[in-house]
Amino acid sequence: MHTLHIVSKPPGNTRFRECLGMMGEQDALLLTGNAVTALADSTITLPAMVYALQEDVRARAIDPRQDISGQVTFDDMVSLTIRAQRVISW
Amino acid sequence: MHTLIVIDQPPYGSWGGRESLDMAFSLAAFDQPVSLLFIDAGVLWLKQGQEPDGIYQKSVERNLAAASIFGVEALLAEATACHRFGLTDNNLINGVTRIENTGTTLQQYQHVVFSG
Amino acid sequence: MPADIHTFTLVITGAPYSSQAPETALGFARAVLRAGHTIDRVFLYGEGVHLASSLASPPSDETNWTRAWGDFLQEHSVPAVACIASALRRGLVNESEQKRYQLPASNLAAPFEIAGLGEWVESTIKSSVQSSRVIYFHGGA
Amino acid sequence: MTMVIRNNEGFLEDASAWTTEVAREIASEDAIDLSENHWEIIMFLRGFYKEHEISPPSNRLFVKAVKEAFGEAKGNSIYLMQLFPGTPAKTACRIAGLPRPTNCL
Repeated sequence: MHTLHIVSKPPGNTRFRECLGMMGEQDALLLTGNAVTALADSTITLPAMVYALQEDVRARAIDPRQDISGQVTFDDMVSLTIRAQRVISW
Repeated sequence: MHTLIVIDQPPYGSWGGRESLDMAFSLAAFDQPVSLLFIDAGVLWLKQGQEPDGIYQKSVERNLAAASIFGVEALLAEATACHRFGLTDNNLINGVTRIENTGTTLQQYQHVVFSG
Repeated sequence: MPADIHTFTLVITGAPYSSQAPETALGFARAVLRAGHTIDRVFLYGEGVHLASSLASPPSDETNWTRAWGDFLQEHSVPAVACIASALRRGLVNESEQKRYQLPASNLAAPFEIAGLGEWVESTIKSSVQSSRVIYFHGGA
Repeated sequence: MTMVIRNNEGFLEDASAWTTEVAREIASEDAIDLSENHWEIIMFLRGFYKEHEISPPSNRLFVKAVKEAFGEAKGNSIYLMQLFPGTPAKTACRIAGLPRPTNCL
Protein backbone atom coordinates (compact mmCIF):
# COMPACT_ATOMS: atom_id res chain seq x y z
CA MET A 1 0.00 0.00 0.00
CA HIS A 2 1.31 3.40 -0.93
CA THR A 3 -1.19 5.89 0.48
CA LEU A 4 -4.00 5.34 2.95
CA HIS A 5 -6.88 7.71 2.22
CA ILE A 6 -9.16 8.22 5.23
CA VAL A 7 -12.56 9.60 4.30
CA SER A 8 -15.13 10.73 6.85
CA LYS A 9 -17.59 12.51 4.58
CA PRO A 10 -20.61 10.85 2.91
CA PRO A 11 -20.49 9.95 -0.82
CA GLY A 12 -22.60 13.01 -1.66
CA ASN A 13 -19.87 15.34 -0.43
CA THR A 14 -17.57 16.62 -3.18
CA ARG A 15 -14.58 15.65 -1.01
CA PHE A 16 -15.55 11.98 -1.36
CA ARG A 17 -15.57 12.23 -5.15
CA GLU A 18 -12.29 14.14 -5.19
CA CYS A 19 -10.65 11.44 -3.10
CA LEU A 20 -11.78 8.62 -5.41
CA GLY A 21 -10.67 10.61 -8.44
CA MET A 22 -7.15 11.17 -7.13
CA MET A 23 -6.39 7.74 -5.69
CA GLY A 24 -3.43 5.86 -7.11
CA GLU A 25 -3.53 2.17 -7.98
CA GLN A 26 -1.44 1.21 -4.97
CA ASP A 27 -3.60 3.21 -2.58
CA ALA A 28 -6.17 2.05 -0.05
CA LEU A 29 -9.37 3.72 1.09
CA LEU A 30 -10.58 3.71 4.70
CA LEU A 31 -14.18 4.74 5.26
CA THR A 32 -15.02 6.21 8.66
CA GLY A 33 -18.07 8.04 10.05
CA ASN A 34 -20.60 9.04 7.41
CA ALA A 35 -18.35 7.73 4.64
CA VAL A 36 -19.34 4.13 5.46
CA THR A 37 -22.74 4.85 3.92
CA ALA A 38 -20.95 4.41 0.57
CA LEU A 39 -21.15 0.66 1.27
CA ALA A 40 -24.93 0.83 1.18
CA ASP A 41 -25.04 2.98 -1.94
CA SER A 42 -25.22 0.76 -5.01
CA THR A 43 -24.42 3.69 -7.32
CA ILE A 44 -20.92 4.16 -5.88
CA THR A 45 -18.00 2.35 -7.49
CA LEU A 46 -15.30 1.79 -4.91
CA PRO A 47 -11.63 1.03 -5.59
CA ALA A 48 -10.06 -2.39 -5.09
CA MET A 49 -8.62 -1.83 -1.62
CA VAL A 50 -11.38 -0.60 0.67
CA TYR A 51 -11.62 -0.80 4.43
CA ALA A 52 -14.43 0.45 6.62
CA LEU A 53 -14.39 1.15 10.33
CA GLN A 54 -16.44 -1.66 11.88
CA GLU A 55 -17.93 0.50 14.64
CA ASP A 56 -19.34 2.94 12.11
CA VAL A 57 -20.69 0.17 9.85
CA ARG A 58 -22.42 -1.56 12.77
CA ALA A 59 -23.81 1.66 14.18
CA ARG A 60 -25.59 2.34 10.90
CA ALA A 61 -26.74 -1.26 10.32
CA ILE A 62 -25.05 -1.29 6.96
CA ASP A 63 -24.78 -4.60 5.14
CA PRO A 64 -21.25 -4.80 3.78
CA ARG A 65 -21.00 -5.29 0.05
CA GLN A 66 -19.38 -8.40 -1.33
CA ASP A 67 -16.58 -6.50 -3.01
CA ILE A 68 -15.24 -4.87 0.12
CA SER A 69 -11.75 -5.74 1.38
CA GLY A 70 -12.74 -5.71 4.98
CA GLN A 71 -14.09 -4.17 8.09
CA VAL A 72 -11.45 -2.94 10.47
CA THR A 73 -11.28 -2.14 14.16
CA PHE A 74 -9.51 0.92 15.59
CA ASP A 75 -6.54 -1.38 16.28
CA ASP A 76 -6.44 -2.31 12.58
CA MET A 77 -6.77 1.35 11.67
CA VAL A 78 -3.62 2.14 13.66
CA SER A 79 -1.76 -0.65 11.84
CA LEU A 80 -2.97 0.64 8.48
CA THR A 81 -1.67 4.16 9.20
CA ILE A 82 1.72 2.65 10.04
CA ARG A 83 1.86 0.35 7.02
CA ALA A 84 1.01 3.15 4.61
CA GLN A 85 3.85 5.28 3.32
CA ARG A 86 1.63 8.29 3.87
CA VAL A 87 -1.87 9.06 5.09
CA ILE A 88 -4.27 11.65 3.67
CA SER A 89 -7.46 12.55 5.54
CA TRP A 90 -10.27 13.90 3.37
CA MET B 1 9.46 17.55 3.51
CA HIS B 2 7.19 19.52 1.20
CA THR B 3 3.60 20.03 2.43
CA LEU B 4 0.70 20.47 0.03
CA ILE B 5 -2.29 22.25 1.51
CA VAL B 6 -5.48 21.65 -0.45
CA ILE B 7 -8.37 24.12 -0.64
CA ASP B 8 -11.59 22.74 -2.13
CA GLN B 9 -14.08 25.17 -0.62
CA PRO B 10 -15.05 28.41 -2.34
CA PRO B 11 -14.02 31.62 -0.55
CA TYR B 12 -16.17 33.54 1.96
CA GLY B 13 -18.85 30.90 2.67
CA SER B 14 -16.79 29.35 5.45
CA TRP B 15 -13.58 30.01 7.33
CA GLY B 16 -11.91 26.76 6.26
CA GLY B 17 -9.92 28.21 3.38
CA ARG B 18 -8.56 31.04 5.50
CA GLU B 19 -7.46 28.48 8.06
CA SER B 20 -5.69 26.60 5.27
CA LEU B 21 -3.90 29.82 4.42
CA ASP B 22 -2.86 30.26 8.07
CA MET B 23 -1.40 26.75 8.00
CA ALA B 24 0.57 27.56 4.85
CA PHE B 25 1.84 30.84 6.32
CA SER B 26 3.00 29.18 9.52
CA LEU B 27 4.93 26.47 7.68
CA ALA B 28 6.51 29.22 5.58
CA ALA B 29 7.37 31.15 8.74
CA PHE B 30 9.48 28.21 9.86
CA ASP B 31 11.03 27.85 6.39
CA GLN B 32 9.22 24.60 5.72
CA PRO B 33 8.48 24.12 2.00
CA VAL B 34 4.75 24.47 1.37
CA SER B 35 2.48 24.89 -1.66
CA LEU B 36 -1.26 25.45 -2.03
CA LEU B 37 -3.46 23.41 -4.35
CA PHE B 38 -6.92 24.70 -5.31
CA ILE B 39 -9.40 22.12 -6.55
CA ASP B 40 -13.12 22.01 -7.26
CA ALA B 41 -14.94 25.25 -6.31
CA GLY B 42 -11.80 26.17 -4.33
CA VAL B 43 -10.36 27.59 -7.57
CA LEU B 44 -12.67 30.59 -7.09
CA TRP B 45 -10.12 31.82 -4.55
CA LEU B 46 -7.98 32.63 -7.56
CA LYS B 47 -10.34 34.88 -9.46
CA GLN B 48 -9.48 38.52 -9.98
CA GLY B 49 -11.79 41.34 -8.95
CA GLN B 50 -13.21 40.07 -5.66
CA GLU B 51 -15.14 42.78 -3.77
CA PRO B 52 -16.24 41.34 -0.41
CA ASP B 53 -16.96 44.71 1.28
CA GLY B 54 -20.68 44.10 0.97
CA ILE B 55 -20.46 40.91 3.03
CA TYR B 56 -18.15 42.54 5.59
CA GLN B 57 -15.18 40.29 4.93
CA LYS B 58 -11.59 40.93 3.98
CA SER B 59 -10.50 40.04 0.47
CA VAL B 60 -8.95 36.59 0.20
CA GLU B 61 -7.59 37.69 -3.18
CA ARG B 62 -5.51 40.32 -1.37
CA ASN B 63 -4.60 37.96 1.49
CA LEU B 64 -3.44 35.37 -1.02
CA ALA B 65 -1.21 37.88 -2.78
CA ALA B 66 0.96 37.86 0.36
CA ALA B 67 1.63 34.13 0.03
CA SER B 68 4.71 34.39 -2.16
CA ILE B 69 6.14 37.20 -0.01
CA PHE B 70 5.91 34.92 3.02
CA GLY B 71 7.60 32.09 1.15
CA VAL B 72 4.74 29.85 -0.02
CA GLU B 73 6.39 28.12 -2.97
CA ALA B 74 3.56 27.61 -5.43
CA LEU B 75 -0.11 28.28 -6.05
CA LEU B 76 -1.45 25.33 -8.01
CA ALA B 77 -4.89 25.06 -9.56
CA GLU B 78 -6.73 22.12 -11.05
CA ALA B 79 -7.07 22.94 -14.76
CA THR B 80 -10.42 21.22 -15.22
CA ALA B 81 -11.90 23.10 -12.25
CA CYS B 82 -10.57 26.39 -13.67
CA HIS B 83 -12.28 25.58 -16.94
CA ARG B 84 -15.47 24.60 -15.17
CA PHE B 85 -15.64 27.86 -13.21
CA GLY B 86 -14.63 30.07 -16.12
CA LEU B 87 -11.14 30.93 -14.94
CA THR B 88 -8.90 31.92 -17.82
CA ASP B 89 -5.60 33.70 -18.39
CA ASN B 90 -7.59 36.94 -18.30
CA ASN B 91 -9.17 36.64 -14.88
CA LEU B 92 -6.84 34.39 -12.90
CA ILE B 93 -4.68 36.16 -10.29
CA ASN B 94 -0.94 36.29 -10.93
CA GLY B 95 1.43 33.46 -10.17
CA VAL B 96 -0.94 30.50 -10.50
CA THR B 97 0.18 27.27 -12.18
CA ARG B 98 -2.62 25.22 -13.69
CA ILE B 99 -2.12 21.48 -13.51
CA GLU B 100 -3.81 18.86 -15.66
CA ASN B 101 -3.47 15.82 -13.44
CA THR B 102 -4.01 16.58 -9.77
CA GLY B 103 -3.71 12.90 -8.87
CA THR B 104 -0.11 12.85 -10.11
CA THR B 105 0.61 16.12 -8.31
CA LEU B 106 -0.77 14.71 -5.07
CA GLN B 107 1.63 11.76 -5.33
CA GLN B 108 4.59 14.11 -5.23
CA TYR B 109 3.99 15.44 -1.72
CA GLN B 110 4.68 13.47 1.43
CA HIS B 111 2.29 15.56 3.48
CA VAL B 112 -1.12 16.46 1.99
CA VAL B 113 -3.43 18.42 4.27
CA PHE B 114 -6.95 19.85 4.37
CA SER B 115 -7.66 22.38 7.12
CA GLY B 116 -10.96 20.71 7.97
CA MET C 1 13.03 2.47 22.27
CA PRO C 2 12.22 -0.42 19.89
CA ALA C 3 12.19 0.50 16.21
CA ASP C 4 8.54 -0.43 15.75
CA ILE C 5 7.29 2.13 18.27
CA HIS C 6 5.67 5.03 16.45
CA THR C 7 4.84 8.53 17.61
CA PHE C 8 1.49 9.99 16.59
CA THR C 9 0.20 13.54 16.51
CA LEU C 10 -3.57 13.73 16.20
CA VAL C 11 -5.15 16.81 14.64
CA ILE C 12 -8.90 17.20 15.24
CA THR C 13 -10.70 19.70 13.01
CA GLY C 14 -14.31 18.60 13.48
CA ALA C 15 -16.40 19.81 16.43
CA PRO C 16 -18.22 17.50 18.83
CA TYR C 17 -21.96 17.12 18.17
CA SER C 18 -21.67 18.57 14.67
CA SER C 19 -19.25 15.84 13.63
CA GLN C 20 -17.88 12.48 14.70
CA ALA C 21 -14.27 13.66 14.50
CA PRO C 22 -13.57 13.84 18.27
CA GLU C 23 -15.04 10.34 18.83
CA THR C 24 -13.22 8.71 15.91
CA ALA C 25 -10.03 10.38 17.11
CA LEU C 26 -10.56 9.10 20.65
CA GLY C 27 -11.13 5.53 19.45
CA PHE C 28 -7.96 5.83 17.39
CA ALA C 29 -5.99 7.38 20.25
CA ARG C 30 -6.91 4.53 22.61
CA ALA C 31 -5.85 1.99 19.98
CA VAL C 32 -2.53 3.80 19.47
CA LEU C 33 -1.65 3.44 23.14
CA ARG C 34 -3.00 -0.14 23.30
CA ALA C 35 -0.54 -1.06 20.56
CA GLY C 36 2.31 0.40 22.62
CA HIS C 37 2.85 3.49 20.46
CA THR C 38 2.91 7.02 21.81
CA ILE C 39 0.95 10.22 21.19
CA ASP C 40 3.12 13.31 21.51
CA ARG C 41 0.32 15.82 21.15
CA VAL C 42 -3.30 16.38 20.20
CA PHE C 43 -3.89 19.56 18.22
CA LEU C 44 -7.33 21.13 17.87
CA TYR C 45 -7.80 23.27 14.80
CA GLY C 46 -10.72 25.13 13.21
CA GLU C 47 -14.06 23.80 14.45
CA GLY C 48 -12.14 21.21 16.46
CA VAL C 49 -11.42 23.78 19.19
CA HIS C 50 -15.00 23.44 20.46
CA LEU C 51 -13.91 20.13 22.01
CA ALA C 52 -11.99 22.13 24.62
CA SER C 53 -14.98 24.10 25.91
CA SER C 54 -15.62 23.58 29.61
CA LEU C 55 -19.17 24.89 29.14
CA ALA C 56 -20.48 21.98 27.07
CA SER C 57 -23.15 20.32 29.20
CA PRO C 58 -24.86 17.48 27.35
CA PRO C 59 -27.57 15.46 29.14
CA SER C 60 -26.14 13.02 31.68
CA ASP C 61 -27.00 9.96 29.57
CA GLU C 62 -25.00 11.23 26.56
CA THR C 63 -21.25 11.16 26.18
CA ASN C 64 -19.58 14.39 27.23
CA TRP C 65 -16.78 14.46 24.66
CA THR C 66 -14.84 17.22 26.39
CA ARG C 67 -14.77 15.18 29.58
CA ALA C 68 -14.05 11.88 27.80
CA TRP C 69 -11.08 13.46 26.04
CA GLY C 70 -9.99 15.31 29.19
CA ASP C 71 -9.96 12.05 31.18
CA PHE C 72 -7.99 10.27 28.47
CA LEU C 73 -5.42 13.08 28.21
CA GLN C 74 -4.96 13.27 31.96
CA GLU C 75 -4.72 9.53 32.48
CA HIS C 76 -2.04 9.16 29.83
CA SER C 77 -0.31 12.53 30.28
CA VAL C 78 -0.87 13.47 26.65
CA PRO C 79 -0.70 17.24 25.99
CA ALA C 80 -3.54 18.79 23.98
CA VAL C 81 -3.43 22.20 22.40
CA ALA C 82 -6.15 24.34 20.83
CA CYS C 83 -4.97 26.70 18.10
CA ILE C 84 -5.14 30.23 19.48
CA ALA C 85 -6.39 31.89 16.30
CA SER C 86 -9.16 29.30 15.81
CA ALA C 87 -10.03 29.45 19.51
CA LEU C 88 -10.26 33.24 19.85
CA ARG C 89 -12.58 33.52 16.83
CA ARG C 90 -14.89 30.87 18.24
CA GLY C 91 -15.07 32.18 21.78
CA LEU C 92 -12.74 29.76 23.49
CA VAL C 93 -10.24 31.38 25.89
CA ASN C 94 -8.06 30.57 28.85
CA GLU C 95 -7.48 32.97 31.72
CA SER C 96 -4.53 34.79 30.18
CA GLU C 97 -6.37 35.43 26.88
CA GLN C 98 -9.44 36.46 28.88
CA LYS C 99 -7.31 39.13 30.56
CA ARG C 100 -5.59 40.18 27.34
CA TYR C 101 -8.88 40.68 25.52
CA GLN C 102 -10.75 41.88 28.61
CA LEU C 103 -13.46 39.25 28.26
CA PRO C 104 -16.09 38.47 30.92
CA ALA C 105 -15.11 34.80 31.38
CA SER C 106 -12.73 32.04 30.38
CA ASN C 107 -13.90 28.58 29.35
CA LEU C 108 -10.95 26.38 28.43
CA ALA C 109 -11.37 22.91 29.94
CA ALA C 110 -8.42 21.28 31.71
CA PRO C 111 -6.04 19.87 30.62
CA PHE C 112 -6.34 21.58 27.21
CA GLU C 113 -3.99 24.45 26.50
CA ILE C 114 -3.99 27.28 23.98
CA ALA C 115 -1.02 27.79 21.66
CA GLY C 116 -0.09 28.80 18.14
CA LEU C 117 0.18 26.83 14.94
CA GLY C 118 3.90 26.57 15.67
CA GLU C 119 3.06 23.44 17.69
CA TRP C 120 1.51 21.88 14.60
CA VAL C 121 4.48 22.91 12.47
CA GLU C 122 6.76 21.19 14.99
CA SER C 123 4.79 17.93 14.69
CA THR C 124 4.84 18.23 10.92
CA ILE C 125 8.61 18.58 10.87
CA LYS C 126 8.96 15.57 13.18
CA SER C 127 6.73 13.48 10.93
CA SER C 128 9.33 13.49 8.17
CA VAL C 129 10.90 10.72 10.25
CA GLN C 130 9.64 7.28 9.26
CA SER C 131 8.43 6.41 12.77
CA SER C 132 6.25 9.47 13.18
CA ARG C 133 2.73 10.20 11.89
CA VAL C 134 0.37 13.16 11.87
CA ILE C 135 -3.23 11.93 11.46
CA TYR C 136 -6.12 14.33 10.78
CA PHE C 137 -9.70 13.83 11.92
CA HIS C 138 -12.08 16.00 9.94
CA GLY C 139 -15.79 16.59 10.23
CA GLY C 140 -18.12 14.40 8.23
CA ALA C 141 -20.90 16.65 6.97
CA MET D 1 -1.97 64.89 23.82
CA THR D 2 -4.24 63.69 21.02
CA MET D 3 -7.17 61.73 22.39
CA VAL D 4 -7.49 58.47 20.53
CA ILE D 5 -9.11 55.31 21.84
CA ARG D 6 -6.67 52.48 22.39
CA ASN D 7 -7.11 48.99 23.72
CA ASN D 8 -5.41 47.57 26.82
CA GLU D 9 -2.29 46.71 24.84
CA GLY D 10 -2.09 50.15 23.28
CA PHE D 11 -3.47 49.29 19.84
CA LEU D 12 -5.82 51.75 18.14
CA GLU D 13 -9.50 50.82 18.33
CA ASP D 14 -10.18 52.83 15.18
CA ALA D 15 -7.52 52.48 12.49
CA SER D 16 -8.67 55.68 10.76
CA ALA D 17 -7.66 57.68 13.86
CA TRP D 18 -4.00 57.12 13.00
CA THR D 19 -1.81 60.14 12.21
CA THR D 20 1.96 60.55 12.30
CA GLU D 21 1.44 62.49 15.54
CA VAL D 22 -0.43 59.53 17.07
CA ALA D 23 2.42 57.26 15.92
CA ARG D 24 4.95 59.49 17.74
CA GLU D 25 2.90 59.36 20.92
CA ILE D 26 2.55 55.57 20.86
CA ALA D 27 6.27 55.20 20.13
CA SER D 28 7.22 57.53 22.98
CA GLU D 29 5.48 55.19 25.43
CA ASP D 30 8.06 52.58 24.40
CA ALA D 31 10.79 55.24 24.64
CA ILE D 32 11.23 55.12 20.87
CA ASP D 33 12.14 58.35 19.10
CA LEU D 34 10.98 57.79 15.53
CA SER D 35 13.77 58.19 12.98
CA GLU D 36 13.78 57.92 9.18
CA ASN D 37 14.54 54.22 9.55
CA HIS D 38 11.47 53.75 11.74
CA TRP D 39 9.24 55.66 9.34
CA GLU D 40 10.45 53.56 6.43
CA ILE D 41 9.24 50.38 8.15
CA ILE D 42 6.06 51.96 9.52
CA MET D 43 4.99 53.23 6.11
CA PHE D 44 5.94 49.89 4.57
CA LEU D 45 3.75 48.05 7.10
CA ARG D 46 0.83 50.38 6.47
CA GLY D 47 1.22 49.87 2.73
CA PHE D 48 1.46 46.10 3.23
CA TYR D 49 -1.75 46.12 5.27
CA LYS D 50 -3.57 48.21 2.69
CA GLU D 51 -2.45 45.91 -0.11
CA HIS D 52 -3.03 42.57 1.62
CA GLU D 53 -5.59 43.40 4.32
CA ILE D 54 -3.44 41.54 6.84
CA SER D 55 -0.31 42.33 8.81
CA PRO D 56 2.47 39.76 8.68
CA PRO D 57 1.02 37.25 11.20
CA SER D 58 4.27 36.56 13.02
CA ASN D 59 7.68 38.06 13.71
CA ARG D 60 9.33 35.67 11.28
CA LEU D 61 6.94 36.64 8.51
CA PHE D 62 7.39 40.33 9.37
CA VAL D 63 11.13 39.86 8.83
CA LYS D 64 10.48 38.01 5.56
CA ALA D 65 8.19 40.76 4.26
CA VAL D 66 10.73 43.48 5.11
CA LYS D 67 13.49 41.42 3.50
CA GLU D 68 11.42 41.03 0.34
CA ALA D 69 10.92 44.80 0.20
CA PHE D 70 14.28 46.19 1.38
CA GLY D 71 16.78 43.32 1.18
CA GLU D 72 18.92 41.50 3.75
CA ALA D 73 20.37 44.60 5.42
CA LYS D 74 17.00 45.61 6.82
CA GLY D 75 15.13 42.33 6.54
CA ASN D 76 16.75 40.73 9.54
CA SER D 77 15.52 40.32 13.09
CA ILE D 78 18.43 42.19 14.72
CA TYR D 79 17.82 45.35 12.72
CA LEU D 80 14.06 45.23 13.36
CA MET D 81 14.57 44.40 17.03
CA GLN D 82 16.76 47.49 17.41
CA LEU D 83 14.10 49.69 15.81
CA PHE D 84 11.11 48.06 17.51
CA PRO D 85 12.15 46.45 20.80
CA GLY D 86 10.18 43.63 22.39
CA THR D 87 8.27 41.72 19.75
CA PRO D 88 9.09 43.77 16.63
CA ALA D 89 5.97 42.78 14.65
CA LYS D 90 3.75 43.71 17.58
CA THR D 91 5.55 46.95 18.47
CA ALA D 92 5.66 48.06 14.84
CA CYS D 93 1.98 47.25 14.24
CA ARG D 94 1.03 49.20 17.35
CA ILE D 95 2.95 52.29 16.22
CA ALA D 96 1.69 51.90 12.65
CA GLY D 97 -1.92 51.90 13.87
CA LEU D 98 -2.65 48.38 12.65
CA PRO D 99 -4.75 45.74 14.45
CA ARG D 100 -3.28 43.66 17.26
CA PRO D 101 -1.73 40.51 15.74
CA THR D 102 -3.52 37.29 16.75
CA ASN D 103 -0.40 35.64 18.21
CA CYS D 104 -1.02 32.95 15.68
CA LEU D 105 2.48 31.46 15.86
